[in-house]
Amino acid sequence: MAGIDTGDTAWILVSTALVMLMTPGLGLFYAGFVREKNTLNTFMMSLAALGLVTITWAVVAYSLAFDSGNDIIGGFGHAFMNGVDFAPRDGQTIPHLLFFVYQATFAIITAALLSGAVVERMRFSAFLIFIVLWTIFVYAVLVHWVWGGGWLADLGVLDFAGGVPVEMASGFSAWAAALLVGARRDYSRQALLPHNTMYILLGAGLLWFGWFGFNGGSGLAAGSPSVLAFANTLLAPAATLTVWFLLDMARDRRVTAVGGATAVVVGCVCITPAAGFIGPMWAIVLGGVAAVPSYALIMWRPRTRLDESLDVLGAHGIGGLVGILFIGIFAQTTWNGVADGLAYGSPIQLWYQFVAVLAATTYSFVGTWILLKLIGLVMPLRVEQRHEALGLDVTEHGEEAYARGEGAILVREDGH
Amino acid sequence: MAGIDTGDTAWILVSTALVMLMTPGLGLFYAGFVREKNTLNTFMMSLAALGLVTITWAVVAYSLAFDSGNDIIGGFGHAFMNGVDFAPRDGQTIPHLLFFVYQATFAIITAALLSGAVVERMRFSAFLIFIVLWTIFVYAVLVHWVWGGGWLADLGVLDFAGGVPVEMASGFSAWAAALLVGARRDYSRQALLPHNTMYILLGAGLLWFGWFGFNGGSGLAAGSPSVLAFANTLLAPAATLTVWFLLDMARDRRVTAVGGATAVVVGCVCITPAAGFIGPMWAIVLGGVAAVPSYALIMWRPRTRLDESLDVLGAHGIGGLVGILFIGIFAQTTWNGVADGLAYGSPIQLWYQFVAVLAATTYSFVGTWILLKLIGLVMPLRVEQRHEALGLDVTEHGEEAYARGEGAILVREDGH
Amino acid sequence: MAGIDTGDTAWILVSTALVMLMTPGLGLFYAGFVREKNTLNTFMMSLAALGLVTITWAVVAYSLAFDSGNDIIGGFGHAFMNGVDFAPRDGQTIPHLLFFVYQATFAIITAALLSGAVVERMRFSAFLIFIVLWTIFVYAVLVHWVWGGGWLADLGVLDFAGGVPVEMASGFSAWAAALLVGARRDYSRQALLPHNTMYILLGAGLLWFGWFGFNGGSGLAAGSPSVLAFANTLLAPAATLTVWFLLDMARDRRVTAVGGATAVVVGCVCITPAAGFIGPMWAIVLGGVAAVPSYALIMWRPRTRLDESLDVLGAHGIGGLVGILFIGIFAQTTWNGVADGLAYGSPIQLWYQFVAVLAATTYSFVGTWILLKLIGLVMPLRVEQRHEALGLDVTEHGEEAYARGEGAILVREDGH
Amino acid sequence: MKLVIGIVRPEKANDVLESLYRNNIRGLSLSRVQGHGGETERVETYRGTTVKVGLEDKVRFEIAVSEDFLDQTIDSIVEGGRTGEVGDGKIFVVPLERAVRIRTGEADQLAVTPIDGAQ
Amino acid sequence: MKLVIGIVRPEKANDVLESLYRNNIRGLSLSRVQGHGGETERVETYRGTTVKVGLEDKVRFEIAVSEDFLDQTIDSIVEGGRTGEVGDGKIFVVPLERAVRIRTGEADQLAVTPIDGAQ
Amino acid sequence: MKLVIGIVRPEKANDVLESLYRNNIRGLSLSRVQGHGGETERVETYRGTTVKVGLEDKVRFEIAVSEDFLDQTIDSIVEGGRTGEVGDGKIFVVPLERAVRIRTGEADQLAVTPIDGAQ
Ligand SMILES: Nc1ncnc2c1ncn2[C@@H]1O[C@H](COP(=O)(O)OP(=O)(O)O)[C@@H](O)[C@H]1O
Ligand SMILES: Nc1ncnc2c1ncn2[C@@H]1O[C@H](COP(=O)(O)OP(=O)(O)O)[C@@H](O)[C@H]1O
Ligand SMILES: Nc1ncnc2c1ncn2[C@@H]1O[C@H](COP(=O)(O)OP(=O)(O)O)[C@@H](O)[C@H]1O
Repeated sequence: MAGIDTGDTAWILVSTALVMLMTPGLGLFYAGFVREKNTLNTFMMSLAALGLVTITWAVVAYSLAFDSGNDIIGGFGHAFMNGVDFAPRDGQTIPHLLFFVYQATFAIITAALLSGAVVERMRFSAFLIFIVLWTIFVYAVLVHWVWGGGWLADLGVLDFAGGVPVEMASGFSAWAAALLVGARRDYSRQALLPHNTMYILLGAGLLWFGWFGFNGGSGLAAGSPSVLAFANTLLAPAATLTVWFLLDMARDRRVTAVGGATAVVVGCVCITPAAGFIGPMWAIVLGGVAAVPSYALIMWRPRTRLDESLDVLGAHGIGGLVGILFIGIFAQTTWNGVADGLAYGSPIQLWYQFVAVLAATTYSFVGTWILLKLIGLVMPLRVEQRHEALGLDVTEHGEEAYARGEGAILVREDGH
Repeated sequence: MAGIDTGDTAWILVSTALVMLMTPGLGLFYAGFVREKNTLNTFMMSLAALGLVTITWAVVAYSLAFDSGNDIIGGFGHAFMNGVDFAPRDGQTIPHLLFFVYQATFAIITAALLSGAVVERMRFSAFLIFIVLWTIFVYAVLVHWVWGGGWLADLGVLDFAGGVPVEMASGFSAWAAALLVGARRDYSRQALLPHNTMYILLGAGLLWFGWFGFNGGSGLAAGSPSVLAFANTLLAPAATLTVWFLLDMARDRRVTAVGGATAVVVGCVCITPAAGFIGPMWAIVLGGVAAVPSYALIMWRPRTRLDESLDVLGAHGIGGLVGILFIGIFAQTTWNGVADGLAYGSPIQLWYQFVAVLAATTYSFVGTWILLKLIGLVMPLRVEQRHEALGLDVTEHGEEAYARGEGAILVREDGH
Repeated sequence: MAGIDTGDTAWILVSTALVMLMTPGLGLFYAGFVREKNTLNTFMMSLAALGLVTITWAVVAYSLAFDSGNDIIGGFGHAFMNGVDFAPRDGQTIPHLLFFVYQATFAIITAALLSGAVVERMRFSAFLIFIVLWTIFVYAVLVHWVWGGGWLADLGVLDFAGGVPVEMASGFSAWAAALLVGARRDYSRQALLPHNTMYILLGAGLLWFGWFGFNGGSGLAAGSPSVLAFANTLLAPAATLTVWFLLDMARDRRVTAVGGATAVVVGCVCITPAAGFIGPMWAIVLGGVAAVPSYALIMWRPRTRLDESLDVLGAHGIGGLVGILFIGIFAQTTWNGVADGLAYGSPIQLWYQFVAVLAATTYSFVGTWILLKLIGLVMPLRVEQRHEALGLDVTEHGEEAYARGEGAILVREDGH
Repeated sequence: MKLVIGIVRPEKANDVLESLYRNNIRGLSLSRVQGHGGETERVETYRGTTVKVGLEDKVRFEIAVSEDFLDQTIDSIVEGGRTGEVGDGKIFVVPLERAVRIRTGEADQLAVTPIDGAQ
Repeated sequence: MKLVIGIVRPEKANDVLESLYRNNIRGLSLSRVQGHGGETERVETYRGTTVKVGLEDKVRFEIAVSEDFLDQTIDSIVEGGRTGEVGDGKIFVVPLERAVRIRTGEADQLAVTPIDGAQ
Repeated sequence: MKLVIGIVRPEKANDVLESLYRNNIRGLSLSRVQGHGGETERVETYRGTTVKVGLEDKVRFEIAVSEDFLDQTIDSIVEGGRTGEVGDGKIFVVPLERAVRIRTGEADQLAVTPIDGAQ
């Protein structure tokens, strides 16, 4: 088809598959952090996003995000995938349908990220409703602002792969969700340890792998911006990992594995918005620098009352924020062909980025707060205390992650 | 090389790797379903397919499937990969060698699927012989019928990525295999529970990921059919997942994780034949619709005498069948450029599809029956009862999945 | 950009991601082999490579490997990624930056492989220092010799994807490392069994998957050499797997799962140097032939005093050596367009390959020996005996792989 | 009162449970153990390492009963756990001096009788 | 000497530990068990297979004590382990005839008293 | 008859087994437990959560023996399990009133003697 490039298409097909894999990867990563009795529930929150958010995206959210509409929100022109076919969108060299599906995987993983704030206690049905509404009213709106022709795009904000709608949105929404759903009953009274650190490590590996599609594909072609973004997605997390090792050493003379896995995520997060805008050596610097605030917050948070259980705020919210601001300083036209930051003579860019931070954090925090308040009016957000003690795998799903035959007596439903 | 497109080649290289990953993914998925004592044996049946089926494919099966031959079976022109080199096949834009290796990964995963019917009791050596023969006499033949210029292709049957040779063939062969190998000794007497549901969930995630190459690559290029198939591979399973959640809720007010993982597979299966032929909104409908018969069969089967242990028939056989028929109704030239279904004015297509169902189910069921009867003449199909009780990991492989040093006394073979 | 092909770029982007995934895959594979108490430490050695080696590569090692320099070592022209941007290198059709990052993933996995020799006893900090120095002084040098314009390249040595700097280098370095670090205290006194064979199997699956990028990408384009290398990466390991099954059967009438996983690795290793140089049927032969010496060494080694714990020498060193020599015999211009081996009329090629074997094995063994001796001067290479008994997860990282809450009493650091 | 320890095959654990429930013995604890007895050893191989494993998986029941229930308990375990092949396991009876129900602090006999279906 | 066996909820295991430590009972072993008592059964479904599971996870303490420490030990477990709901568990006391410290070969009383902070 | 409970280091479990076999004690069960004794505690950190863990992995042997074998059994465990460092573990001996072999229903002495290599 005219205007389509097979190489670009090939790369975005792959990128889409890679981003899709991030969601099971996240399920694994998160499942490792919880206690054995909540393993399946935690993974299921990610799997649910793959189901419900995809359908939500097709039905309405994609349209609200990417149909022209106004400065605040898109229209309904693409609802039910209307007009989403093979002809490329303006300025793109891949089929519109591929763009749609690539973006769908972003919506999915972002919704799945929210689960990190509420594991081990949120009612599964309430979570399902929450992510559907959140995708429509928070995610699609923020996407429209930065990528769909909304006011942040108009302003000149740079966000390569989702510092605004993915990272800051999930992080600050997680904060609100943790406040409204409340802490786990055992929080700060008992040691709530990751039941399987290998899940965490392998999950981090899969996330990093998928992130090459997340950032690398955000150039929507196999051209220079994608290659730059791709390379930076190796370099920045490597730097974060290195600095995290040093911070761990400084604290306790021992490098932790959970810390290493966390560093991978923080590194990938911080480079997400900046990936296609800054040079590789600055990406290394960004990766290293971003380790510090996230590290500090993640170490400090468990001493507070805020049971934002898997630190989505610390890893994604803060990591994304640092990345967004960093662009304002170190963006470089020689690398990105688009805009310079403060250090390269264009201080106004930092202001734009700062506005994006304000807008994204406020909107997502407030939006999530309102949505959960509303859902809370129709159903309890949490499971019963007794269920929380027994674990959500058994009570919400009627299953155990590691079932053993002993003691399980077969029920023959039809009296066979 | 003339006629080769680098973008198309890139995408099919990737697709091949993705499909290859499905087989370890399936090993993981299946290993989660069995009891701990049969974990390795279950995975090894998949790994064996990666070894033996690949060689079988290179030696003879590829030739029987894709060499011209007659309406029923291909010739020996490509035996031992003769003539399989860089020059593209007619109408293709990728090297012949790449087409060969892409198709090899299909043969591998299909053979591996059969293990689902016979886990926890089949003799490993008998299984090895079975999959080699099955690949030659069942799989290669069915492939020839639909994709190699055989009679189903001539008739006008549409099968994008393998409803006939992969899904229905494995499902109905599994039925026959379960009948001939017989039920596990403990079947319907004891609760045979999945020992690790996380394997199932992660396995389902890897399968879905790989399926993007399975369906998305079946356009053999990075063009529109591939993009359509790819998009549908996200949409249909998402719908299946959503409907499965509802069915679970209706049955027991609880959504199950094993159910979610099963839904992913069923969704990917049902869209497999239809992926490049129906529009995205119909893919969503198909995904939703296909959930129902598979759900019903999978819930009902364990109450029968048929120990088709991991429900290959319910997930693949029925899912594939529904998908094949669905094309006959909703195929749409505006999307696929090839043929319309009943709903778009071409009722005859449904008849073609119906013939494909009859042919595929009958041939695979009968073919498998005969092969296993023959193998049964030379060796027992099952392990000894005592071995079944001890578990096949120890008896067939001399290993434990989760070995502990305690009680294991080192044997120093040369008296060191 | 001029000279860049989007299809080639797409494929190398993907290949890079695939090779990157091999390192977590290796971490999983290796973690399965050790005892539970050393699980995290083993994985962390791979994760550390992703962090430190990446940075080392960017700062200096890439330059030493690929900057022109002299016959022995490259210059500092590309230190700190100087001059590494979008313009392709001579004769390439992908951005230089992409070439850089693709090669980075090779450096990472090679360093991670070394951990196999020293698991369960090496001090983590000593390992960190070791891999940084090794990457600079051993890996970068060997890369320069074969791929960076060094003397082996000049001579005419063929090494498609790393028989010299990756496989033989890691294998023979592992030997030296095992000698210098010494055997585990319990070695040959107790049964040291793999604590999770599923990790090994899944890890092998991920490694094989990634290896398609490793070998398939080494053509640096989506052209014929890549396709050949890709196809051979399915065929050769399949043959190794088949022969390994037979060897296992011959030894003990039972096929082992650990053996199957090992065969996958050996098969991928042996085809690595030869992937783009020999025809597919020869690849099958190579895969089968290479099984034998590796099998023999891996079976025999544990009866010796040499605790080269995870048999990096047997799998990578010997596998790579066999592959390198095989090229000298069966390389075929009709397939590779470059050179013939002895069997096709060019006996001198075998001599070149033989020189490469001598150079690679000697340099890596001696280089590693010297480096570890030097590091041993400033810090102990091993953990204390008591720590070794307790396990390195707890002592080196302060974590357990499978933590349980019971008995873990929360420390409230600020007296909350 | 006695403490009855029964070691049975894992695949018979359910039968033992059902047979205990049928005899109204409803308070019990069980755990996984590995046992060595008259069974043959098996050989396992992991790469070049060959080991002899003399242990089989078993399930260990621990049941506190009052004197009157003792025989019934033993019989239930024997009945549910027997296959007739070597390796069926053993039952051990140990004197029990005191039993306390943690929930109420009740001691002795009362403590070994579970509360029916209560919640 | 007595051997005290305490079966408690896993989520109370830490409280029991802390309460034992506070009372200077520092030698103990614990393991995971599954228990059946007066608790309600739960139903689980895996595809078409439905099962009734009557077992709950518990933690089993095993503590050898000299006569003088017996009551203290029982009290500590009761105190740390009680929630007041069905399923809190049981304590069993069994006579202990001999105790040996493997490290030294010391027998009886001495063996049940741990060495403080020694290394 | 006595029930001997031996708690040893996991890394010494094999030595204990070998030493028991050598002394013809061939019926036994073992399980994994966690123990607290005189050993030092360790600190673990998971992100911002720091915990003190006072438990070490141990292996628990449970061996029913007739009176005559008692000392031999204890000696075997001590011999196989000793390293001389704190944490070697303990042996407890409890009176055993009855032993039943499930396969045959045989009681007492006979039940604690395994059938040699039979099957
Ligand atoms: N003396 C013993 N002390 C503790 N456990 C024992 C003893 N003898 C046997 N067992 C347990 O009973 C199991 C079966 O015993 P075994 O002697 O093999 O069977 P059988 O009783 O049928 O002869 C063993 O695996 C072990 O767990
Ligand atoms: N007779 C018994 N023998 C061994 N263990 C028992 C016995 N009765 C109860 N238990 C253990 O105690 C746990 C709690 O017992 P249960 O009767 O449910 O609670 P409660 O003591 O609060 O009535 C059970 O899950 C089981 O592990
Ligand atoms: N009183 C006791 N009751 C039960 N188990 C004990 C007791 N004392 C020690 N143990 C077990 O023995 C192990 C080692 O005991 P410890 O006192 O540390 O060593 P040592 O006997 O060398 O002084 C502990 O980890 C615990 O499992």
